[in-house]
Amino acid sequence: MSEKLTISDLDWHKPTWCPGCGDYALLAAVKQAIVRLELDPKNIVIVSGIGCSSKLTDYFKSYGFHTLHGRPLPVAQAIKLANPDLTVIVTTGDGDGYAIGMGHFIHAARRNIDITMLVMNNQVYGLTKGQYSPTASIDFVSGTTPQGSKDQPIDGVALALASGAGFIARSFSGNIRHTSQLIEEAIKHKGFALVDDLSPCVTFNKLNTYTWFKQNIENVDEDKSYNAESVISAFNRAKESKKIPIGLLYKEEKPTYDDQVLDKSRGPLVFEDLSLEQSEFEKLIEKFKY
Amino acid sequence: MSEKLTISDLDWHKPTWCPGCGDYALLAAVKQAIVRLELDPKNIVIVSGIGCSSKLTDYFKSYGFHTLHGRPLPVAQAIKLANPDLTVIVTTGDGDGYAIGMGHFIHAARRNIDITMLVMNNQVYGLTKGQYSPTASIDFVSGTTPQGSKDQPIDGVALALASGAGFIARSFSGNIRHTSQLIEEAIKHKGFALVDDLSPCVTFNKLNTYTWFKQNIENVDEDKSYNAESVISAFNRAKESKKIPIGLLYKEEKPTYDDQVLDKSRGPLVFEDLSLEQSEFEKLIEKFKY
Amino acid sequence: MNILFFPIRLTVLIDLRHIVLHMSNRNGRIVNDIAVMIGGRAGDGSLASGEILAKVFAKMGLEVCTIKDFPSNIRGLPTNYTIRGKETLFLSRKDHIDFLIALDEVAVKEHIDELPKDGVLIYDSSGGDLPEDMKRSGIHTYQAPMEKMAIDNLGGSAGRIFKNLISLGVLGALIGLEEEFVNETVEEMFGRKGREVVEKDVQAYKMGIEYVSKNIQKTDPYILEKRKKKDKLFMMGDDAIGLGALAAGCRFYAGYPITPATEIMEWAANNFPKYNGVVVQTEDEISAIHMVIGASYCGARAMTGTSGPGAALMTEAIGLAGMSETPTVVMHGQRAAPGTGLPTKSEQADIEHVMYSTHGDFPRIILSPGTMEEAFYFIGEAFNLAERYQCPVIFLSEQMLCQNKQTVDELDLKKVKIDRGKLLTQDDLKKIKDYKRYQFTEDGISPRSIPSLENGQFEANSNEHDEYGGTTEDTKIRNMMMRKRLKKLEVAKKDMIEPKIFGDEAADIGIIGIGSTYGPIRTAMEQLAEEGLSVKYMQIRMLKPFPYEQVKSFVDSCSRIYVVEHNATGQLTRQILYRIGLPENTEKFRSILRYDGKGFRPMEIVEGVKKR
Amino acid sequence: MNILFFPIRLTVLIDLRHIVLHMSNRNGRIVNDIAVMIGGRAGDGSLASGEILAKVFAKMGLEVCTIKDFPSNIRGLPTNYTIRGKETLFLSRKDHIDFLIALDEVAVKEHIDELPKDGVLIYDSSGGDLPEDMKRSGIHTYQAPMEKMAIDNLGGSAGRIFKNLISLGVLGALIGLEEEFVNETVEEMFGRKGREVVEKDVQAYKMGIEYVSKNIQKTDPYILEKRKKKDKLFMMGDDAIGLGALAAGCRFYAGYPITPATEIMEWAANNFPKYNGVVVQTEDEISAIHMVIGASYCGARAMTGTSGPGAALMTEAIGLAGMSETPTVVMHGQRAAPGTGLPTKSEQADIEHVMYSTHGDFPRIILSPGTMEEAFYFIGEAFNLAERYQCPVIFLSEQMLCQNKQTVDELDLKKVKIDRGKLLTQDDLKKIKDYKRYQFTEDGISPRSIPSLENGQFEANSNEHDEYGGTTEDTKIRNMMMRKRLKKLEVAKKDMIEPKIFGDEAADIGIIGIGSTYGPIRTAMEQLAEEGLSVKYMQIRMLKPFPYEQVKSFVDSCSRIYVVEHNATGQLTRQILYRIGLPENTEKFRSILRYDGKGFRPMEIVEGVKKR
Ligand SMILES: Cc1ncc(C[n+]2csc(CCOP(=O)(O)OP(=O)(O)O)c2C)c(N)n1
Ligand SMILES: Cc1ncc(C[n+]2csc(CCOP(=O)(O)OP(=O)(O)O)c2C)c(N)n1
Ligand code: SF4
Ligand code: SF4
Ligand SMILES: [Mg+2]
Ligand SMILES: [Mg+2]
Repeated sequence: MSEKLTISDLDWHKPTWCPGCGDYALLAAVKQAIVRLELDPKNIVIVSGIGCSSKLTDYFKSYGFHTLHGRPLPVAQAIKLANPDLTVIVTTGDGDGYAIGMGHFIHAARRNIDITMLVMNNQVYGLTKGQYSPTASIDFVSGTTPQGSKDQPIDGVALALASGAGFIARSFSGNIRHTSQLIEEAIKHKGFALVDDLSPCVTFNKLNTYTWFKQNIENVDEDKSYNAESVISAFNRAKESKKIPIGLLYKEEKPTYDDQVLDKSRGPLVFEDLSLEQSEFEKLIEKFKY
Repeated sequence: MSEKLTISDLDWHKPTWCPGCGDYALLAAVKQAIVRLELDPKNIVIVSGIGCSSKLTDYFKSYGFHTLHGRPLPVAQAIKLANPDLTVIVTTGDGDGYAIGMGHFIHAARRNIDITMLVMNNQVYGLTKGQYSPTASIDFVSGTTPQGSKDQPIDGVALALASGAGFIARSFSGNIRHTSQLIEEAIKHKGFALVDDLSPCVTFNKLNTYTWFKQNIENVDEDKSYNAESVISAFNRAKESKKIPIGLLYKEEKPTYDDQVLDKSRGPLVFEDLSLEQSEFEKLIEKFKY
Repeated sequence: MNILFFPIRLTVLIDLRHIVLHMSNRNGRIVNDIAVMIGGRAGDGSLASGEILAKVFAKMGLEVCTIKDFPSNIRGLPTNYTIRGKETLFLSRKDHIDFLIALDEVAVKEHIDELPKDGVLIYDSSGGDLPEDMKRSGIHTYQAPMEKMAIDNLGGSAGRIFKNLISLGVLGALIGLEEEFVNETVEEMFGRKGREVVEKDVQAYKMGIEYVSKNIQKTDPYILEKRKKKDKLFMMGDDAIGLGALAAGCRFYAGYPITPATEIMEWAANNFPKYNGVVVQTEDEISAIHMVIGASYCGARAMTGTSGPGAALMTEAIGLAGMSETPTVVMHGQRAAPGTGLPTKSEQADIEHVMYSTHGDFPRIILSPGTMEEAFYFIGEAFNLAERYQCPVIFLSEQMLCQNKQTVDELDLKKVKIDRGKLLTQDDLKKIKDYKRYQFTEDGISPRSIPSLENGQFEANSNEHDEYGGTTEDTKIRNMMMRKRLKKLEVAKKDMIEPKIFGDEAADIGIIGIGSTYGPIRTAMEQLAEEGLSVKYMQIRMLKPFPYEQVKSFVDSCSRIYVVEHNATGQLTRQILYRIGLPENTEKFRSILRYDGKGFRPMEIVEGVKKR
Repeated sequence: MNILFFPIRLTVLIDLRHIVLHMSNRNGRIVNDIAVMIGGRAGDGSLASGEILAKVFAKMGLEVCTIKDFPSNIRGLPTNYTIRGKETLFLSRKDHIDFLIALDEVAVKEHIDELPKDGVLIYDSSGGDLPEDMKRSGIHTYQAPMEKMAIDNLGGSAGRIFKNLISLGVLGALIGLEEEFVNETVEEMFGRKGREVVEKDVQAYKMGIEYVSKNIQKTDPYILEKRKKKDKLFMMGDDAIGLGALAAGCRFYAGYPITPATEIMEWAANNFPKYNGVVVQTEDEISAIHMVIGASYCGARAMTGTSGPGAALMTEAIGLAGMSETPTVVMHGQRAAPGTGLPTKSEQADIEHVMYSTHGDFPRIILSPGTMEEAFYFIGEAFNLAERYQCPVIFLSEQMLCQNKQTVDELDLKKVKIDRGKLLTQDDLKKIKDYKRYQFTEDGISPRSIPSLENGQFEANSNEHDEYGGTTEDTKIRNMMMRKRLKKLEVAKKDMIEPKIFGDEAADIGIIGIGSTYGPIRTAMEQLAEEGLSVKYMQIRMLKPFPYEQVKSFVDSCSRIYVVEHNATGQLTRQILYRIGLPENTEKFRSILRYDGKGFRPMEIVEGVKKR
């Protein structure tokens, strides 16, 4: 790349989300963050699952992997291990990331490989036409819950805290700038970073609308007393606060898995010369001699 | 059952765990709890996955379901929904429950169906001969981690707190009495209850031994200042304490999923007369008439 | 896969523009036989207006079938809905459409060639007249600025959505829809959305009628006449499955949303609770099937519904059901694959998966309905088979059958029999001395107890086990248990759902199909008969146990066999050849394949057969 | 499954007690051909002593093979380890064992009948002499209170574990093991456990020798003589697979522990990091295979290893690999199924699963080694095929091959060729104007870029996609993409690993097998030849693409075919009949089946063939 990266360099297919969908803002926010970070698109891999949110790989020009429903995290972690020079971003939904993908989410958080996970959290399954999702509030009425849902909503932030993630933020698609800043920080963070983005589904979620969110969120970044370095205060805020906290909720530098298991002085393993020296082979079979 | 239940009524196959395995204590503790609760074995279902720990279904005479690796929770939840008169107990391992079964665990906790989950947590995969498990401490050396494991350990207690479980306890197999009391409370609790039992694997875990645990646990039940009704103090204890907290860590009565979605006045759905009245059928097809 | 070894695979390209319709009715008019396509974009109301139209057709006494062709997208991508109404019973779409209501240019571009000579295009000219180069001669083109009318008169841009009813008004004026039926249907469908919506819909419809009376001169030959309303139901396959399951005693549904199965779960969520049933939306498909196994172990009739991706995730659990001998019913609605594929399109490419997936040998049963009525009755039979043979039963269907609505014969509850197999009662168990859940028996089926019954304790087990269910590695017991389980599939042959044969018994040419190809094949047969070609058709309805004798004698009785299927490699063809023992390149076989996710046109089958 | 349609299935029960050995060697002695079974309980050291014995045999210049028969249990359940040593190359276990070292009564009870006339029982009499009713005539019985000796002399009850070396000492004194080799082996194997352990082992061995010299009069005919050590390796299949993978450039392994694949991951964890490789133990198998797909997409040679249950969970991802055309290597080590089954036992009942699992049509390649050497070379070939055809490749193996150790020919690194197929370099990409990852090409294979390369951006996609990888539902593109992908399997036929044929070309009787039945079949052939029965044997090594021509002409050239396989329904038989187009009840076929998780004895095959 000789010239400076611009937003339009990152455009690919025209999004086909519903007009007004929160995911547009998230897409714009990612692009802005990447332009600010001056990353080279050839070194970016966006990995998504399946869902409206996961279509982002179609709309973003870099390397991309539109995987299966619920599976972007393992694919993304391996990409980072195989080539740690890449910036690896997972774009997922609350169904993709917190329902079918829950096991991977907790384990990715604890494994702490340096990737960024952006959840477009709209509290419904958008692409399958509006069933309640794990983050839907109690009594949410949807096609599969005509009497209202009865299970407690998942809180990705609380779970990430419990799992040991080192960067945990929540954004709101109604504020692209703030969202973009948080994404930028998340990408810069060394280790697993979660941004849970409140991204209204204007078609199927008539409860958690832009207006509703505006009334129900509070930005901890504007709260001087908030200590984003304390896992306890973050958990407290996540669990006990009347409003939904957004902003940088927790940040801690921790050793990453990739830094610990890879010998970075040797460069990415994908560029390793694959052929084994005869002498090395002999060393290996030595153990089987008798 | 005419006569009073005794421990030996619950015996089935002789356990084939290694001598000294912590799972013996857990098995004894469950039996004692059930005898104290005077439950009728025909109304008890033990559901396990696969692992040394999961063999408990072979050793306990009641109804049992020895399912697949990682899958006891969904099976158990459905059993409770199908027949809420049953006492449903899941016996699982740290691999079964927190690795492959992680997604089910978080969702069972949030769904809050009235079942009890007992995790025989030995920080290794016992049955497959000692690979590190999700609860193994950092730098644990095992067959698959000759250089020591590099991912942060899972804390079932912290995750259960984050997921909204209403009963969360930790016991230590070195103390059968205490373990049994906690299990009794867990069974009595209405809703999802977790007992994370520290259950030494004497064969493959040479680090987390009985002696090690005795030095590294603290019993919150003996700590008058501890408030088991505060999710924050429980989380604080789980995350920040130098020692591993055992005892009743958190308890909160919450509406259960089963109470909310089942019409208990009609009795268990498994005893419903399955044949549909013609008049009811006509009501149902009314909507398809035109 | 060896596809080159395969019988010639036919792909048929037909130019519909040359089709000239028989004006079979009086005075050059075409009465009561019409196919309308509404082409628009996901979310613009074209599906809703299609559904209204379908119901109005039905109310006017026609038989109706519909095809929804929608993208995996919520708003904006091209979508279309085809509704066919005809006075007498028919079984599939036409080859062509008679009316194209094009809500934008793309719809014209993509579908204008599906109109035959004398077909009709209704174009929304809000953005200007249809460009010259898109016009076609030989058809009747009417234009109306429908979206503009909606915006101007029905509440600005928020009113845009009502253009769909305006377009119905235009159509209604042209062919003679009963306005009263339209209003009734709007009320039925949207009443719950409030008065305003209903009133605007009614008003919009009227505007369409008025527009025609003022601006359009009808030149086309199509006309509807009201007939006596038929005693039928209007539903989709998923409705029939949900209803059939409930009628057969299913009281537990666990599932994870996925096209084309979600509608069953939604129907169940609305209806099961009234009958003391429960519906759980699980965290994933693995959980869903294990819940079904748990509920079923406990004595409930339980099921899940899914499609290829979910079924793939359920693979391991199918083996658990097999090994623990727990009745387990899975509705598998196939969609275009592999991977996520074309998630809202239809296919029949999961046949081999359902037949063979998962490790180890154990019995499973697979049945597959071809019609809505069969969907209703077969799902009930699935529960009977699952409980009788204590094994997984897969109800294999397709998007096409699951999600398209049509008029359906009244369903007969009395034909739904509930047989719970060797399920023990408390009384039975009291008489048994030493209860063994996995007792070795003559037929391989062991009496089944359920939790809460006294004297019936046992361990259900995914490990190899003894007669009580206890884990064992004993060689002798292992061998006997394997034979016991496998025995069941042999015994199940007596419950075979036999293939159905249609057409001329003496015919030399045979067609074989499974599932939703039923309609197009039967329609194609009529057309072939008109052309003097006599064929017969075997609809396979069970894949496991496989109806060996019937298929073999059908194949033997023909000199040429056409296997019609929706996939790229001929999975059904392969099954047939394999099971009756013919090489893959057997000369007498031809596969007529389509794998773009869309349904066969009858003509494609006709041409395929004629091409030889 | 239709098992009744199947060719007669043979089960052979042989009474080994009547076998009289040929005393083929000098003076009625049996020299350098011996099979020893050590029977004990999981965790009591019998596996360790078995391994020592095997290595000592090898050091003495014998060929060695071993069979571990262990329960899914860590301590206490019966287990046994059979070690056979022979001077000249041989390929499988014997039918019988010559020595039974019984560490408890159960071992005697279960295995004494496997001793032929003149066989030897060494019994641990710590708990008292062998009960009268368990004694057998015609064999040589020696007793020694081995556990007691260990407890009394080697540190009390903690020293009990050393009884295994005492038993080796007893054996060594009887047959003449080189003590120096024993000490050397103990050092090699337990050196890392510290001096004390090694010294006690050495001492224990000596105690066994001394016990014999003082108390036992040798009456049996078995004797070992030292020969020149062969230039071989002693390893298990999992070692060969790990080594072969590394040699072929694999630098990424993701897996979840499961028998019999764990040892590959453990080997990899110990060795890959030195070569800049990485090994991840994932949270489950679903994660493992998706990691492999991710790493491979990124340009790494990556693999996972698993068994039936894990492979079942990977089902959906196989479709992702197929659809996104990502090279994906899965080693599938079959074990006794269904469900959790007999998790430490062997089987070949996942053939149909690997052939057909998951929804949709797409190409996959399946290869299956029959020997350790093939395991080493085939895993390398798996990577070449995966990259050449950009599709999933399944390396199908079995517990038997994965976990049993034996002497193996020196492996030749030079025969390991690395071919990365159409993998683009930065230079290649610079020359391309408009890079299309899924470009339509003649052979269906499109040039592949990897992240970090300039001008190579693309979207890998599980949805149907255009040439750039962008999601599409366009009918034309869909059809072309399907054909493009399927084309690859046709092209792959040129890389067929052909079946190997052994024995008399002119023979009329054919045996067909796959995988680990190789050894027993070849041994059975020798025995058949001795009896004057001439047979030939085809070892199938690739299932997809299926070697149609070769199998067909082999079958055609025989008047009778025996398919030898480890499962209950004849999955391989079915494949053969299906693919060459013969009915399931073809007279000329017989399946010789065994499905209790244990390996065939050569004699079972001999008897099966003779029984007709
Ligand atoms: C294994 C599997 N199960 C189910 C589906 C169907 N499916 C596609 S997207 C989706 C949910 C999407 O929800 P979410 O991740 O919240 O994304 P959104 O559409 O709301 O952005 C589901 C259930 C699938 N594609 N694969
Ligand atoms: C799908 C699947 N993957 C892997 C295995 C192999 N396996 C059996 S038990 C086990 C781990 C057991 O660990 P844990 O749950 O901690 O139980 P423990 O033996 O330590 O009590 C594994 C990986 C399996 N049976 N099924
Ligand atoms: S359905 Fe909801 S999530 Fe999907 S594109 Fe539309 S608004 Fe966005
Ligand atoms: S291996 Fe460990 S967990 Fe398993 S039985 Fe032995 S001591 Fe217990
Ligand atoms: Mg969502
Ligand atoms: Mg464990």
